Amino acid sequence: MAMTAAVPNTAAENEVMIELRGVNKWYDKFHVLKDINLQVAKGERIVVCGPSGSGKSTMIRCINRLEEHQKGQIIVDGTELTSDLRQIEQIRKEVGMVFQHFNLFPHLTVLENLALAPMWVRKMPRKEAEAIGMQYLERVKIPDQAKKYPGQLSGGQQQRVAIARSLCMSPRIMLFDEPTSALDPEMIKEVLDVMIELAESGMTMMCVTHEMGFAKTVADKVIFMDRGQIVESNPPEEFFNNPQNERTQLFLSQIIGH
Amino acid sequence: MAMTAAVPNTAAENEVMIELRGVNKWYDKFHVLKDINLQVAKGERIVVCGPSGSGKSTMIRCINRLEEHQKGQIIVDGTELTSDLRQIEQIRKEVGMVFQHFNLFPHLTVLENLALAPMWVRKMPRKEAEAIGMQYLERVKIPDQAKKYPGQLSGGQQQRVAIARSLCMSPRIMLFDEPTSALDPEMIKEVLDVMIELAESGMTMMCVTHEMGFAKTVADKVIFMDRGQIVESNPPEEFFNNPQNERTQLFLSQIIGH
Amino acid sequence: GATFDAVKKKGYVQCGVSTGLPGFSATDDKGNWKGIDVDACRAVAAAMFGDASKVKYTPLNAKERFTALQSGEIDMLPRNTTWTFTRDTSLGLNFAGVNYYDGQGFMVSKKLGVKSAKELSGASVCIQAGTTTELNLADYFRANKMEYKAITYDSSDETVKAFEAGRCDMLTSDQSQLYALRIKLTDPNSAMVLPEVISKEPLGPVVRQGDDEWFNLVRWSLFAQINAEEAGITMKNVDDMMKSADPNIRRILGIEGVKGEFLGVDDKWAYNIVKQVGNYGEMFERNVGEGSALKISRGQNALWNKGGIQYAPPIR
Amino acid sequence: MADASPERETPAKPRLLSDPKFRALVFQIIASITVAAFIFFIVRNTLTNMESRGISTGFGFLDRASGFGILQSLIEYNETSTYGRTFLVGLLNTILVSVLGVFFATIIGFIMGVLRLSSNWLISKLAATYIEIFRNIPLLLQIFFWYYAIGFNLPGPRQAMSVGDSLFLSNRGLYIPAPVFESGFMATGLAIIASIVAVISLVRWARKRFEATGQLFHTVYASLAILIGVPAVVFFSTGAPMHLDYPALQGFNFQGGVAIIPELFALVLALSIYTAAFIAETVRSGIQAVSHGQTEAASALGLRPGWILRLVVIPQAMRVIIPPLTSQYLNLTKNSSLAAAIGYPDLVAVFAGTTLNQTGQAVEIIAITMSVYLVLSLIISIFMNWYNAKMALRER
Amino acid sequence: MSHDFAPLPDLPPPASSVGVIGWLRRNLFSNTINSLLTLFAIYLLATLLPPLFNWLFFDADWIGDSRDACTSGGACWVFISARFSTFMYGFFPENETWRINLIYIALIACMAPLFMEGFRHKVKLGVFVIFIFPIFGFILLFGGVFGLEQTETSQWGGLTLTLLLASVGCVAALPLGIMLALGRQATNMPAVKSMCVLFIEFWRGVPLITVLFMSSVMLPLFLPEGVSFDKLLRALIGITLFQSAYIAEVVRGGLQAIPKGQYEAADALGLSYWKKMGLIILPQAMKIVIPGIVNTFIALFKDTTLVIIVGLLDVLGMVQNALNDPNWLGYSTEGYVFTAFVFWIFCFSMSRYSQALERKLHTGHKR
Ligand SMILES: Nc1ncnc2c1ncn2[C@@H]1O[C@H](COP(=O)(O)OP(=O)(O)OP(=O)(O)O)[C@@H](O)[C@H]1O
Ligand SMILES: Nc1ncnc2c1ncn2[C@@H]1O[C@H](COP(=O)(O)OP(=O)(O)OP(=O)(O)O)[C@@H](O)[C@H]1O
Ligand SMILES: [Mg+2]
Ligand SMILES: [Mg+2]
Repeated sequence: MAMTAAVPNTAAENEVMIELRGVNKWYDKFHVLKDINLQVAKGERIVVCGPSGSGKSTMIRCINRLEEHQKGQIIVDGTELTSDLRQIEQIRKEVGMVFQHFNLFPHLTVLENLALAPMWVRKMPRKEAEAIGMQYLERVKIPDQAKKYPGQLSGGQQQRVAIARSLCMSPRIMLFDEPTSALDPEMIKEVLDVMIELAESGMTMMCVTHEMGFAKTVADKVIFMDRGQIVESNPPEEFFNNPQNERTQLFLSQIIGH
Repeated sequence: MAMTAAVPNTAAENEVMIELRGVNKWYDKFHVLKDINLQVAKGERIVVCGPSGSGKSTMIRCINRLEEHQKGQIIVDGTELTSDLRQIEQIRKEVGMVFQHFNLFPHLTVLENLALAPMWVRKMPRKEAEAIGMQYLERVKIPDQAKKYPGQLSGGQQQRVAIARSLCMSPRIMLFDEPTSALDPEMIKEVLDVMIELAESGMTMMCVTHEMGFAKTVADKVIFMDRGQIVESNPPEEFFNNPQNERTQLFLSQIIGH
Repeated sequence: GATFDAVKKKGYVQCGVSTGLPGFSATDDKGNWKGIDVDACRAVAAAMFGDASKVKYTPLNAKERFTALQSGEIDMLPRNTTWTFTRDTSLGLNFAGVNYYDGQGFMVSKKLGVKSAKELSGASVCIQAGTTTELNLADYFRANKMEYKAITYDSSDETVKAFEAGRCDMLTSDQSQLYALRIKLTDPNSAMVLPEVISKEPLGPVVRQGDDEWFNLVRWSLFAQINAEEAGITMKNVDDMMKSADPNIRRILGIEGVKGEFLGVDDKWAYNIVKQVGNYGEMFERNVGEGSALKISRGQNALWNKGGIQYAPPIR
Repeated sequence: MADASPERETPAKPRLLSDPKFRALVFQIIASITVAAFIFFIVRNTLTNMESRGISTGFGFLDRASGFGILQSLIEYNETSTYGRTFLVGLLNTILVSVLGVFFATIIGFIMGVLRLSSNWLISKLAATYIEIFRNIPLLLQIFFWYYAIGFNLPGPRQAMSVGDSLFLSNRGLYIPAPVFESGFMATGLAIIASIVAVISLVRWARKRFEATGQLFHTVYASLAILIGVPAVVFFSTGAPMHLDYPALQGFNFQGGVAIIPELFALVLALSIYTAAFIAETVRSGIQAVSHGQTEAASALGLRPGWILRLVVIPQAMRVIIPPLTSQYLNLTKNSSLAAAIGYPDLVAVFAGTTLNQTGQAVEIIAITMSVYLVLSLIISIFMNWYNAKMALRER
Repeated sequence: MSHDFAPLPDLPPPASSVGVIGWLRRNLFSNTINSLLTLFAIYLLATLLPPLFNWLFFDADWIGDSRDACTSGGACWVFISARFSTFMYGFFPENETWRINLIYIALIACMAPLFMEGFRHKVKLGVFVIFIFPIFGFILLFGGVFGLEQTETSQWGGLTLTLLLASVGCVAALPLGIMLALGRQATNMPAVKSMCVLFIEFWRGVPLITVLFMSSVMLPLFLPEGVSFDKLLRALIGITLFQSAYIAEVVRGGLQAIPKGQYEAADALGLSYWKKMGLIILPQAMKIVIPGIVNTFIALFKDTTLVIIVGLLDVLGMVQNALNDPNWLGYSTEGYVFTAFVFWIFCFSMSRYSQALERKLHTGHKR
């Protein structure tokens, strides 16, 4: 949309949707996140990349509190994340998440997968929830698969269902953790298309991915992480053409070489 | 070595190591090998390829009698394969085999894996067997992993240990059944390197593989199988540049397209 | 007391019986319980409710019986249980009377050719677990400096089966039971009961301590039967006897003198017992005496004035 | 709202009521109190019930004389022994059946499990039939069957089947000669110990030599020769200072010798046949869990089938087999409590049965009995954890 | 070599490797040892089977109504047929046995669709059979309402009692077992967790006999004076507690088999703990653990024979009871063989079912 296309550079003046202030996290003794500071404005699209084990997933999972951080503050849409159950519930209604391995519920049909959260969390009647489900299913272009079980779909279709499932809760923020890395090459595109469409509709998004094409197309900012730190954070043109940091350069050369 | 490099074209005049004469094999009613005729000379390197299910593995496994053939003769190093247990034992001492899935013994350390057969089959003292093990471990470039268990190694390392394990019995022939197809791309090269080195040392080898680069580099002959038959058998230049058979052409186009 | 009230409230007597001992407590083809012990419960039910059928039965083996009574699972235990010092004092139980004077004896196979228990040194003995029999046996053999091997089973059925199969040379139990068990043999005549009686086994109904009201009822239900026999009141003539002028009979039948309310029951309590269960003699004959398959003679269990020792305090 | 505060080191504290930690704490406290109250309720009821019913309590009864005999006892026992000793006798008898049962069940189970995988169709089907029949019939029924249908159909002691007047089999059990040692037997005893030591060192030496030279030394025959030969020579040279006490029919029974009573026999038979059917399945799946590739790789190296089994398959299969195997052992031990059904004097029969009945102290006795079984299972699970930790395959 | 590849025709394998001969060669006589084993097995069968079959079938007596009919020296099945109704129904009033039959028929009718491929409402039906059907069964069995004559639990016996004990024990243990399994997984609540562990390990560590003994004779001792309930019910309580520990362990296995991603996805959608468990995790876990539960059910089914020890008469108890009948003394082998057969049929078919299910679930997961 035209409006959101203008947003990127004015992000800082906009409403801040996600803010991380000096976030630190340890697994046992292992320091995974070191002093992470980050602001994501409303409608901003962030792509996170970096070598394996650098803490990308951990950071993104902290944002809807699938993981707990031990130091610093994470503020999502104005609410600080604590272990307060009500708050977590609140946050999770507003933050959708898509996983690498889809994590669809195999014992429910596609439509049931979609209607589940609206019915049980938003307390909608089944009819209404399913109508919403169908609407998003159309948006990800597989309305004809509604009655099937996830096991009967291809990986790409499953991931699109997963995206639709998150969207059914009408989140204000979407998080993606390597949504395409478990897919066969032919299927990656169909998922990326859906994501691009979503990005263009103005959704606030954070996406861990190594699909640099996607980053170039839609990202307002690309963040490079290594060993639990944010090493570089720049708009894509800058990031790809003129990486500031040695490690980023190395990483980019590998990614492109691959 | 210089000597072996000159061998290829004179293979036919050399000592014949493996000979298959009109070999037929059935699984129940299913005819897997149909009238296979093949001669492998000492020091010759044969690469076998062909579509899945064409009988490549079966043929190679018949050679050290992991499978029994029902018709025809297989003569390895002058001994015809019968169901005589002693003969089979004799043959197996001379023929090493490397499998797709490594098949290392997970309850033994790497060094114990290597020393096992020399100790129990060749009746070597443990010290000596382990010394030989270390020697081959150096040859496959992982002497530092000797004390680890197979489960602690990467796939490429495991396959190299498997090769070393076969070599410890100082076989005169080595058989490989898709040694790299279960490996991640980064690891394929390290295994192929070991195999190339082995080929260059003059070992008689039969290798089922789809690594056409490897075939071009080291093979004296490439054999193409389909539906239990040998369809084409030619030196690599001829095989790749000027395949005689339609079926081979089709196969090659697929392999290269991939 | 608590038990009395509870029984009254639920409307039936929960009666602990053996798992199957002909003449004492066993089921017939239709699953109805029969026997002296069963009748003890029926008498209590007749006294309390005027209906002898208000009884429910819990079959118990010897091991379980005291725990079942202690725990309150059953209200009374007439399961041919021997009255002993320990049981009376340390188990929290009270024996309400003796409905059968018994003594421990031995049964052997006739093939063995023994005439006396004294010849049984070194024998294997089949026995039921958790009985005084087990203890008497040990005493007897120890006193006579004889050796034995006790093979202890959970139930009398198994004891008989083992005896019949020749697993043991003899079976020991209360004499009455020996007769009862003997008819369970394929050929009852192949075995004989030796003359020795090695112990006193007064058998009678047991109740929990702490409820004298209940204790009295159980005790006097038995005494009423004995007194009825003594007075010549039978099941058949009891209605005629109601018209009798004999003050003793009139007292027993609750027509004059003593009141049922002393026991907390109806005045016609004893009448109901005799009418529905019979007097002691009738009960005996029907279940274990000549009228039954056991054919045990009255012996010690005859009334005191007929050469036996069954003696009940008077109802007055 | 949070943004009013400046940067803080630690994340903000949640509201108490929706703090998961607080909720968990409250829930746990409530649960603990409920359970404690429940236990208190039961204990108080039991105590008041026991008091109001005049049931004696405490463990004093363990010192009182039991007054009854026990069919089989591994330690000195007679009617004058205490209930405490009765407990010991029962416990030892339980352990005896369990150990024998475990021993035979293991042997039968392994054989059947291996036969189940035999390439011989008939044999493998026979083994399968065995497994399917015996594991699908209740154990109690099998105990009855072996005891009544088989044991009781043996001849009486006077018609006992005998082997050379020294072994007798009848419905009183199996009687075998018992050795009686005379004073000079000491030397032979020492010789036996010495030859055992010798065999152990021989085996060690053979292993060392194998590792050093690669030569196999067949220790089996040599060991047998040492084990039998040396003591025999000493025994006869010291004038054979031992005689056998032969069982003989005296009066009603056999006297002398060692008796294996039919109750023990039937119980061990039933327990081991029943449990072996389960063990066989465990063994089969354990062996099948070792991938075929392992066997192939080993044969491709030229190892013989016997060695493949010993060096490659069994060590790997054991990891899979041992955990379910130990729980089968535990089941067998617990199942041995069915002994009471056929008059074998195990713990449940003599202690939770007769003793309980003579003393009437159900609570104490059942508590002791249950604890014995709990301790046994505790020991077994400790062993399991230790074994699993030791055997865990090392992975990346 | 021709330029077009024309595959050779598939030839039939040589006669010696297929057909009867090939099969015999491969399966019975592949080498000397195998041949010897085969001969030994044949010898074994030839000596054992004929007498067995003679006794069981050919020489057996089938018709009659008293022991006089048994003359031919084989098994006396007359005993079984004469006593058959007590073996099945215990002492249930004879003209009321249609109620038990009705329960069986209804149960079979309800269960049949569960085994049909492609039946849509398996879950709903399963829940119905497990939770609603027992109420219907209880009303029919116990009576006292709708003009049905009330029966005593002491009249329940035979196979009916066996099935009742095992199935009620298992069904009642299910919810408790699930709670225990969840409790044992609750790492954030150490006190609850350790109580669950203690409970589970306690019941798994003690023999069922002692449990039954305790529940049948000692339970009233634990309760306030005067509170007491039916003997059968008490045995059921013991069995349920015992069984719940085993079911808890099976369910725990199922919970552990659910990938972590499922928990996370449910969390990310904002489902609360109970919704997550009830809607996502348990439905999947329960499906995985069905074979395991069937296995514990089989074990329990066999173990119900122990209730004899507390004086309840299940099939085995009824058979033993009948063996004491002076009219039928000496037919214990027939009695035991019959009982063994009854148990075997049930256990064998159930274990086959659970194996098949396991295989099916296994392949289901691969996709
Ligand atoms: N539950 C856990 N317990 C302990 N360590 C963990 C856990 N989860 C992740 N880690 C470690 O934390 C580090 C960061 O993990 P994370 O998954 O965030 O990396 P990533 O950048 O997403 O990598 P990838 O690209 O492989 O997904 C890794 O070293 C990982 O091993
Ligand atoms: N043990 C067996 N029993 C029955 N059929 C078998 C068996 N092993 C292999 N086959 C069949 O024999 C044919 C040839 O198998 P083989 O493994 O030799 O093929 P391949 O050329 O090695 O194929 P791939 O490239 O997939 O390894 C296949 O159709 C296969 O399904
Ligand atoms: Mg990640
Ligand atoms: Mg292959």
